[in-house]
Amino acid sequence: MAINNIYSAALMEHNAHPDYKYQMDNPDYQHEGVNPSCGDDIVLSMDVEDGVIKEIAFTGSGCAVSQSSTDIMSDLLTDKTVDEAYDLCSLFLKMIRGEVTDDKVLAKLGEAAQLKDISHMPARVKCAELGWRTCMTIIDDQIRGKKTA
Amino acid sequence: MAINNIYSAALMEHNAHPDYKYQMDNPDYQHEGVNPSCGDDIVLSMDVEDGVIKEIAFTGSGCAVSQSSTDIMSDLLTDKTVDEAYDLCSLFLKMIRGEVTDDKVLAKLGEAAQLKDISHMPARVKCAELGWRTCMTIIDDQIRGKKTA
Amino acid sequence: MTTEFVTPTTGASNTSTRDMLSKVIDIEGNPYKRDFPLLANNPQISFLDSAATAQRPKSVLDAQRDFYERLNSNPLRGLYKLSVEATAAVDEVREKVAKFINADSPDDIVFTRNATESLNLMAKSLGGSILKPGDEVVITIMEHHSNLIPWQQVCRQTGAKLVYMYPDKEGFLSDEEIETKIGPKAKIVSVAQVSNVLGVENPVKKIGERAHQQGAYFIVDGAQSAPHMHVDVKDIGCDAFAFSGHKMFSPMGIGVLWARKNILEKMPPMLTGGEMIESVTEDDAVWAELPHKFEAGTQDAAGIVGLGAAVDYINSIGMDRMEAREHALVKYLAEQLSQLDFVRIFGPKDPAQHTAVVAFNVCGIHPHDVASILDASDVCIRAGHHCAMPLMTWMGVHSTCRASVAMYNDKKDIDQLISGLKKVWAVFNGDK
Amino acid sequence: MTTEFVTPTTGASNTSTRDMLSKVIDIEGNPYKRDFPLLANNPQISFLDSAATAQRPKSVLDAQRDFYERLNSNPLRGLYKLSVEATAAVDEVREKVAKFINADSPDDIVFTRNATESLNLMAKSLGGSILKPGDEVVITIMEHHSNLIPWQQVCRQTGAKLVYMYPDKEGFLSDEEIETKIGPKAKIVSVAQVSNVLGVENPVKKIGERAHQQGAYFIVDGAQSAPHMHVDVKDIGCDAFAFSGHKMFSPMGIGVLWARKNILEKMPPMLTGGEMIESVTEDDAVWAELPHKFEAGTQDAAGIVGLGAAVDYINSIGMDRMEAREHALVKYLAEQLSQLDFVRIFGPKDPAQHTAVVAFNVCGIHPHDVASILDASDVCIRAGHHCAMPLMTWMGVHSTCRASVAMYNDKKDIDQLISGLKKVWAVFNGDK
Ligand SMILES: Cc1ncc(COP(=O)(O)O)c(C=O)c1O
Ligand SMILES: Cc1ncc(COP(=O)(O)O)c(C=O)c1O
Ligand code: FES
Ligand code: FES
Repeated sequence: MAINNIYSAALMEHNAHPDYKYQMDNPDYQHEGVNPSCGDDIVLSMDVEDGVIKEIAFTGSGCAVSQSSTDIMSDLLTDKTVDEAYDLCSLFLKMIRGEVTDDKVLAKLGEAAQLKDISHMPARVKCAELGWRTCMTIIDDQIRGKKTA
Repeated sequence: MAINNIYSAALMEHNAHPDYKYQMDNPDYQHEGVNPSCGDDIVLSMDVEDGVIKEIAFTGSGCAVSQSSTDIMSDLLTDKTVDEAYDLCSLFLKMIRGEVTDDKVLAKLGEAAQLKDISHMPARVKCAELGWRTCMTIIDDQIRGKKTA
Repeated sequence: MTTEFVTPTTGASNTSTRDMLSKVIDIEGNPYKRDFPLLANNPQISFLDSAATAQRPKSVLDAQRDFYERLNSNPLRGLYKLSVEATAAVDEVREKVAKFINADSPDDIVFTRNATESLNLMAKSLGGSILKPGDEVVITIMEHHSNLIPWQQVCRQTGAKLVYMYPDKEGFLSDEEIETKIGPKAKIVSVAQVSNVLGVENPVKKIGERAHQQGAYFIVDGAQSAPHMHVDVKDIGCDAFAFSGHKMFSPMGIGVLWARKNILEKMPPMLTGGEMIESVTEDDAVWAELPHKFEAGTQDAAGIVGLGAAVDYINSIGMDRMEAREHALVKYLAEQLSQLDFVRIFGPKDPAQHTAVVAFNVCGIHPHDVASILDASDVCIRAGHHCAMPLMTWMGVHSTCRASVAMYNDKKDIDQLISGLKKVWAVFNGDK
Repeated sequence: MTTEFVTPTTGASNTSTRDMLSKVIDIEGNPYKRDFPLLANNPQISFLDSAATAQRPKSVLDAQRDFYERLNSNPLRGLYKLSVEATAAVDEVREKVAKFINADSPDDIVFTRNATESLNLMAKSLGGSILKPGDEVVITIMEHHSNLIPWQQVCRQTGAKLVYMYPDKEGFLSDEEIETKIGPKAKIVSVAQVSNVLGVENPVKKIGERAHQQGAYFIVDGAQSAPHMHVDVKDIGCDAFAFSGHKMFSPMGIGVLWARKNILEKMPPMLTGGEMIESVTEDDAVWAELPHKFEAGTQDAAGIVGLGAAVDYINSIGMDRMEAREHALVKYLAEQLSQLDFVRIFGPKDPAQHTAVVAFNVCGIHPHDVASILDASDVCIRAGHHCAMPLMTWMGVHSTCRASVAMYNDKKDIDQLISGLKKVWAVFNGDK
């Protein structure tokens, strides 16, 4: 794969103008995810109403891959139910690890499916995953309350 | 060099019947030399009268090389002056380390010159030297009293 | 190694399988020597010192070199292809090694320099943090210095007591000795699976059970077992297992420590520095995840890749077959030696109870003389204390000769030793 | 390195000689790449990450392999020819390495795994035995984690205080900083001779004089200097010097610690076990003579032989010539980088003050993105914190890119980086 495929115009656009990168006021849920291989972080915030993600936004710093991947995710997950969001995150992680490759299945991910080729760049997998993992942690620990259960 | 040269009949004879291997009564001087690479030791004893070595004997345990080399040494040094003995020990060490190879010079060592080939057996050099080094230590430290000076 | 103990007093496991297989092994034939450049280039040599370090097959040397010629780069944190591939190569070996000893997770495999470092890590890091005055550390008198001095040291520092288990004259630990010595004060029990002098296999499962009953950790020094038998850390039931690559056909400079994750997690690192941290400030540091926490500084990635090739080589032959051949070889070795009336063998009387190693002495002849004279017949054995001085003292000797086999040996190697020993005897005592 | 400091504030020695020589160097030509199989086989690659680990010449790989194919055996205590020759081969390298850094005696050269282990040995063994509450250990903020965390740890254990020297914005330590920070409480001063990020050469002679005036030991981390300049431990006046083989063309897995004999003699061993003792009883052990006291377990003899071949390779070219070429290369690198208006260089403004290393960032672009995109142009650089997190914090950045040269690089490698960086910029900002 040519690396420039990854750094596509679309990705660059999300990186340069991330619609969802801002500090939410009093979010219902918030969590900081850290990429241990570089130390970068994403602070993800979320408002949920009746099981539906009403608003999602992030702050933090990281590479273009993590920033745009998180921005794309935020766009995808807005107005999805928590359960749908969780399944989409799982699917994304499977795609990034090369476990799901069928484009028909991946179509559900919308624009995020364009990040598929990152599965061939082991050093950047953690970047692409960062936002999605953080989202799953919020759902697991805070919304579904597995940790407090 | 064929290793069997070292284990010559003469050497084997000294090993089997070491004339100088016994415990001296109240020796004037005594010292234990240890070969650090195997842990074997030679306890060398000496009586000196008017600067001449009157009696020399050893105990301890070690390989055939160390035992016979010490026996040969004892034979050579008996009735030599302390200074002559010291020089012969130096010469022997030089031979064993391959620094003196001229057979004419080495002739002074008598039977000990037969151990010359041990210079090609680095693992056994320390064995051949053990008695001679111990003798030099006695002369240096106890007779010439360098240590106490 | 799912077979239960056959002879509980000896501790040898799967003895019967091994015996059965070894009967069909042809030790005159040798399909392996050609894989080992040093042995192939020197057919005159009888190399019987594999317990000190093994020879390495061409495939291992090729793998190591290939790393340098194709992937060479610093594995961690690199973003370019070479470095990514180097990282993947190291990760792959971690998986292979985990499988090799049936460990659950590659993350619990720590690469060290050698078994010595692995055991030091356990002694300093586990021992140093849990031992208190009055506690006991139990080892055997037959330990290699590498599984003895580190415990001596940590006992001295912490005030714990070092307790020795003594075997019977043949080298077998009795149930009674195990039960007497591993008591309620024992906090750590650390034992060689196979003695590098006596060649006995210790009853590690039984020792482990006793240790755990008493609430002690159980550590196995596998330096002499991993090269010669199926190791299954779950079946053994140990908490940590240490071994060296260089004794099992891998390059020098690579050792392994496996330990249970929960133990590794609570052990502080022994060495600190690059590659083993998550974050560092002027005043503090947070350690990286396992196994990196224990791997400070640039690792020998090429050596690790070589270790992977060594595991592949063993797997390609099959440990069962290797073990059976070595068993046949060591049996022949011990039998032939015992037919020389001037030779005294140490360890088990039953030749079949020796694992790859036979220590012996020639009556009245110093082991160093024996080894030197054998060298003239191109026979390579070791002579000395074999880094087991307390065992020597206990055996009442100063040093011994030791011949050890690997699967690349054959009958001829052993015959060469036996005829060499006859020469040794002749040199000292005249021809018979 | 007998020339005195030319520019005392920078600490760079023999700057003028180097500058003079570097003018006659032709960095377009490259007579060296062909010696390095990986580079020769991959002419498309621009390898600019030698500060992480160098490539290795064929002669080094051959020497390592030759050991396994001809001499392979456990070096210490063997009585047969292979083992005797292996021992001699290791001893010979100890002599070579001693000469390489102008040390008095090969017995004061300890082989370790890497610079990290060498520095840990100093911290644990010297630091651990002399430091008391209230004492100070002085380092700089630009230390690699390997010369930082070990001191953090030993300070925590002993109650000593870790004191940092800070350079000016370009990376130069002032006389005042040295005198202020190294005071009467200082017991150990440990400093990198060359920073692996800023590329500055620290004024080690001056620091050593100050340390000794104050009665402190002076340790030099030579990981980034030994590969690139004449090291003369006597001229530096240090008490210990640590470096890694793998950064100077030798195999991975071999490092060196040199220290003054009287210091090594009083330092307790860090690792214990086989090969490092004189005698052992059930209760006690007596350590072997130097350097064996510090080399527990079976050493990587083949790697050591490889290190010897690396020293030979460097000597065959001549350190002067190597240094001059690398100086010309790094100057060109820094100059070219500084002509890109979107690139910010860290460390000295004067390109001539960089030793082999230039750290930089591309405005607004994360270093990991830079490295990934450069990889597509076959340019290998490093991005991250370079195991120098406290330095990153002090510099006010999270991470940087880093390009580093060795004498096998040439103008083309650097041009490839520069055009790669233009592509990086274009990917993020559109073509200019
Ligand atoms: C200045 C400095 N010190 C120490 C080290 C540690 O070297 P190693 O990883 O070989 O132990 C490095 C390597 O990056 C370094 O650059
Ligand atoms: C039983 C045993 N334990 C530990 C060791 C130490 O191995 P290494 O020298 O590779 O650290 C050995 C090697 O001789 C051994 O035989
Ligand atoms: S490099 Fe840090 S998240 Fe990508
Ligand atoms: S082997 Fe010990 S003195 Fe010769």
